Amino acid sequence: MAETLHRRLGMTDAEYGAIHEVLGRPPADPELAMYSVMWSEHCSYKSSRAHLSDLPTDAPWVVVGPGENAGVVDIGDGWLAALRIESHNHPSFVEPYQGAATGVGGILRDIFTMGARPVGLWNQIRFGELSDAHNRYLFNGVVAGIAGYGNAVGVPTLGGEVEFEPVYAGNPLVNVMCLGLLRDDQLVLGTAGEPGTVAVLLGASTGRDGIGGASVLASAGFDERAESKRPSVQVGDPFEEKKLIEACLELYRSHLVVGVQDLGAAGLTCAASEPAARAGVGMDLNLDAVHLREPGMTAPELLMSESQERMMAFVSPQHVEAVLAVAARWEIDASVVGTVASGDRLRVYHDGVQVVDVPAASLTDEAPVLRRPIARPGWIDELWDVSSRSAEVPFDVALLSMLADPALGDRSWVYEQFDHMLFLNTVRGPGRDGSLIRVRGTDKGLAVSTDGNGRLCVLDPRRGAQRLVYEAALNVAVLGARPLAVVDNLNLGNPEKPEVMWQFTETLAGLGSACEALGVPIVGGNVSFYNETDGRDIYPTPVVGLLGMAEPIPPRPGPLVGGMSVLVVGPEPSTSMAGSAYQRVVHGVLGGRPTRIDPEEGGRSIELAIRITHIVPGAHLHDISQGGALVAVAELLIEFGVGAHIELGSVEEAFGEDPHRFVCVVAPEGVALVAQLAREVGCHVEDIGITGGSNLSIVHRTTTDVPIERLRAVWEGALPTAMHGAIHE
Amino acid sequence: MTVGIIVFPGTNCEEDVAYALDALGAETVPVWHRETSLDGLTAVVLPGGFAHGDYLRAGAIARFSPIMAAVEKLAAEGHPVLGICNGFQILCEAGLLPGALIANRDLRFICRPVHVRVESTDSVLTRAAAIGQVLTIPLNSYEGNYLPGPEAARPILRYCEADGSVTGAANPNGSSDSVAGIANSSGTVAAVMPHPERAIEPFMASTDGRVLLESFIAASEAASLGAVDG
Amino acid sequence: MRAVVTITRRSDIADPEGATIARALSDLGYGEVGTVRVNRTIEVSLPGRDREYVLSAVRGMCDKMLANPVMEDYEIEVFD
Amino acid sequence: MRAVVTITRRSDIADPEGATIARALSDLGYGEVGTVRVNRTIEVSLPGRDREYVLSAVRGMCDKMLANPVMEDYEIEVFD
Ligand SMILES: Nc1ncnc2c1ncn2[C@@H]1O[C@H](COP(=O)(O)OP(=O)(O)O)[C@@H](O)[C@H]1O
Ligand SMILES: [Mg+2]
Repeated sequence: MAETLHRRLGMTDAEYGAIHEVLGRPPADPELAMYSVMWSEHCSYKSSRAHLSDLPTDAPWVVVGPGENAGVVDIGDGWLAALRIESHNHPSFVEPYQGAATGVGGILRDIFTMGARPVGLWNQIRFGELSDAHNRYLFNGVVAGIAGYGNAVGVPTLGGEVEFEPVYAGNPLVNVMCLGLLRDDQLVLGTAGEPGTVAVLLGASTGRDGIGGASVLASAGFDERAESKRPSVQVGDPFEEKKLIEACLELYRSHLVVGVQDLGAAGLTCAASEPAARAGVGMDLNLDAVHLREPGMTAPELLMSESQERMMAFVSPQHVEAVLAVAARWEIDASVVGTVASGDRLRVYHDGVQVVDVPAASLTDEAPVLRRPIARPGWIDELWDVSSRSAEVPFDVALLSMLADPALGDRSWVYEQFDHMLFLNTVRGPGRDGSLIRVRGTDKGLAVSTDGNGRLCVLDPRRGAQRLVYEAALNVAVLGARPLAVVDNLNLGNPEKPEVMWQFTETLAGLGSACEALGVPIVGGNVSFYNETDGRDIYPTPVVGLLGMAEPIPPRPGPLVGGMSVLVVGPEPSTSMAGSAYQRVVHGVLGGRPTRIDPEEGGRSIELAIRITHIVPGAHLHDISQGGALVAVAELLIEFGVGAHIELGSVEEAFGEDPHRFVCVVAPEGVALVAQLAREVGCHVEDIGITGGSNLSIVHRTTTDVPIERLRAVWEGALPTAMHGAIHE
Repeated sequence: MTVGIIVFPGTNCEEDVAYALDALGAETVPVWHRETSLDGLTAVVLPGGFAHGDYLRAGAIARFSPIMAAVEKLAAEGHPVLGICNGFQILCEAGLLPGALIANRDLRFICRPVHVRVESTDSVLTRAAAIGQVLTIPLNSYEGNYLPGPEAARPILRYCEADGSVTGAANPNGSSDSVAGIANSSGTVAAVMPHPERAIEPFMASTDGRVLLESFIAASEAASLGAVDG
Repeated sequence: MRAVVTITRRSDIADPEGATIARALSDLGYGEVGTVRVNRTIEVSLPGRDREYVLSAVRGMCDKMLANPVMEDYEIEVFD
Repeated sequence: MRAVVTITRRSDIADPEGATIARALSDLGYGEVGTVRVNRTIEVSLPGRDREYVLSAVRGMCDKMLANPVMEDYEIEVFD
């Protein structure tokens, strides 16, 4: 029966053979269940692992790189920062509210597993177009789920991204990133420690959540359950997670744990085998001690359950009582479920009998490494042949239609549903560019920007990924912060297609080379494959999360008023509009080859932006990305309700999205200083106009006037109009 | 003079409130919901958050926590009691203030600064403010939509436009009569839906929260000298 | 035994959830929908107790905690 | 006519709210409480339509929006 069972668990015959070889005998059902989840793409990275090793992951300030639950960097003054990004794409498609909510819960656990207090959340979400009711339902549900969980768990959501593209209609993307802070003596790793160490399961009780393939096993005994093959939806409980966070942080403060591992994908199986493998030990796991939500669970179900809000703490015997007391004080359940054993065997007991006996490390280290075929898709050349120069439309008309686009308009409909002020550290919350939080007791600020752009990356995954890294860096630079570390989340299609593997390797090459050039390490990330519906893959959609540090936090610019100069800083734009919002909104096309980054120019723009924020009083900076310079300027003017007189030579100057460019609005007395700094750094500065009045007058061939209030109305109305009537139920 | 800050499982604004009161010169101490005594404390704050996950109804479970008997006693003695956001909901559920709070009109969580107008200075939260004064304070709630009970509430703050006019458009959550804050008849028990502790430093939305928290601190000091209001 | 408590918001009291659903339904093409009310049911199991006990115990739970007298009424049904 | 839709979360799906209420009830002195599950009923009025129509319309509403088939089952009752 097992022969066919492994196929039903999604394993190949070769993989089954490998298990047979590891064990020297056919695996028992519970063992097969464990290998099937641990060797799955999600947990084992079998398609990607071989390629991830080429990424730059080192820097003097890196304390923990890829391989643990989160990356950790030293930010000085005795503080460490932990960061991590994950995807919850498929669960969010099945059930948007719970899918997004449990995604938030999972990324939080990755962070406080390291000993850090989560201080900020970011999300990057992508859907089909809002003209379709189902896409509105998904978008609304995902936003409500992030709000429902993040707000209640008590961690501010400080930013993110939203995009709408037909290609995501059958496969929305929901990525979440979390940043945590910890004292440098409080770092905790996912290690099981020495033999004799006790495994304590903390938090929610275990039910059949997320068991899909496993229900096949279950149904061997329970036929009535055979009908439901799909994983049962996981429900998030932010209240339980909040108590779990406080309990774990108290355990760390009192140095009561040797190691901690969160229970996410692969549940108990992963939480037992990964820490044991890392510590090079074995473990005896007693499933009868696990606190349960529902009776009658089989061993495979217990081993694979993905019930949320659970953590595994590894504790020296003499501290077990104290750990249970802390759990009781925070009103969470705790059970002693295992003991670390010498040797390398992971043994699992259920109903008093041993049901599993495997080398712990074989579940993690001996997972297959696939070298999938790679082929450059022919259609790339056809896409590049599409002329990226497009017929001109009056600039005011183009600007209005872009500001009215849900993906370019005001985002407050989204971020005002998220608590972004908790902890009283939010110096710059969601709105534009990155976000900036102060680090109490220091003069430092931490800035984060997350950036993705599927249209750019489908045209050229390598250049696209490079652009994202430099865009994220400039987004924190305009807040006065220097890039420190990157996490990335690679959302891709089906890796069994050589074209998708090509997109993957190109994306990695782009990420690696850009981070190398920028001198910023990649400290963690996530790969999400199989983002396809009916054989149609999504655009390759890498998301870059970049952490920067401002030291000190630059002074706040005063209000933006009339009589200020509007400058565009950075290289002259090329003639390429490839992948731009202008192409999409104004002409409904996608094509051409995106402009490549120029690391030298990029570095100089970043340097200049940082200097201006610290040196030039009252300068307002805004990175030029989607929508180009004119949209960037319009956003600043709308925010302050001030008009301007702007001269623009070409479509590219107005709407081009070439990298390394930002807008700087500065008082007359500041202009000379900016010019001098630009000379020192070696940046090109273009004076395109002056603020004043209540209209935006655009001079290009003729002059056109648009009242700022009209721009505001269109920009503010974009999302609410598109979302009218949407609810989540 | 020490102010107790009640912490329920799921509360998340306790440290923000402590930070703000401390910045304004008050001593505070956290009090876990399982405790039964507030001896030595002259005033308490029930801070924002999601006590017990806001399950069942916001505040419905928290109001049965052991500490609440002591809070009721303190209130009965005329000591200052302040509820912020979730604390407002708990005080209503506990019957220390009239009415109830239900889901926002648009069924969406709202986190943004709003304008509120001071309607009465006869409360521990508003005594240092001026009638008609317009304050900008961040709102942060899903169930902020106030519903009066049989006994009339005494509004101390109402949602308004920047110029102080109370309009339907300025009412962010459908709160009846645009109520943003209320007090009991003696003004010693007060509650507010927006978060004054989120408006105390220049980098925040505003510094208008200070006058409210300074009122509360002054009232608490008065109480500690035995000169209890009401 | 188990008791099912149906908690209804009094009709004179606003029901934002019901109102929003009504709006969404008519957007969805159900223009003929009149009013919509959303109520909650809470199912409480009390193993090994008799009907009388369950009824009075659950009534007590409702008066104390499950329902808010300011805005809600409740009904209790008991099943084996 | 009006239809009452009873929406129940499938029993294998976690109900953190129910679990929290159960704990609160036992803290309140009802130690005998077993499990608690929280569900919703949605009452939709469709003035001047006949039973057949209401039944099929409301079934449509449930499938499209009111219930989530991956985690909830629903039952419809129609009243005059
Ligand atoms: N695209 C990537 N770039 C860098 N590191 C990656 C990438 N994808 C995965 N990793 C690293 O591989 C490890 C395993 O990833 P994952 O399985 O998501 O972690 P977990 O076991 O906590 O779920 C993590 O430490 C992660 O940082
Ligand atoms: Mg993890």
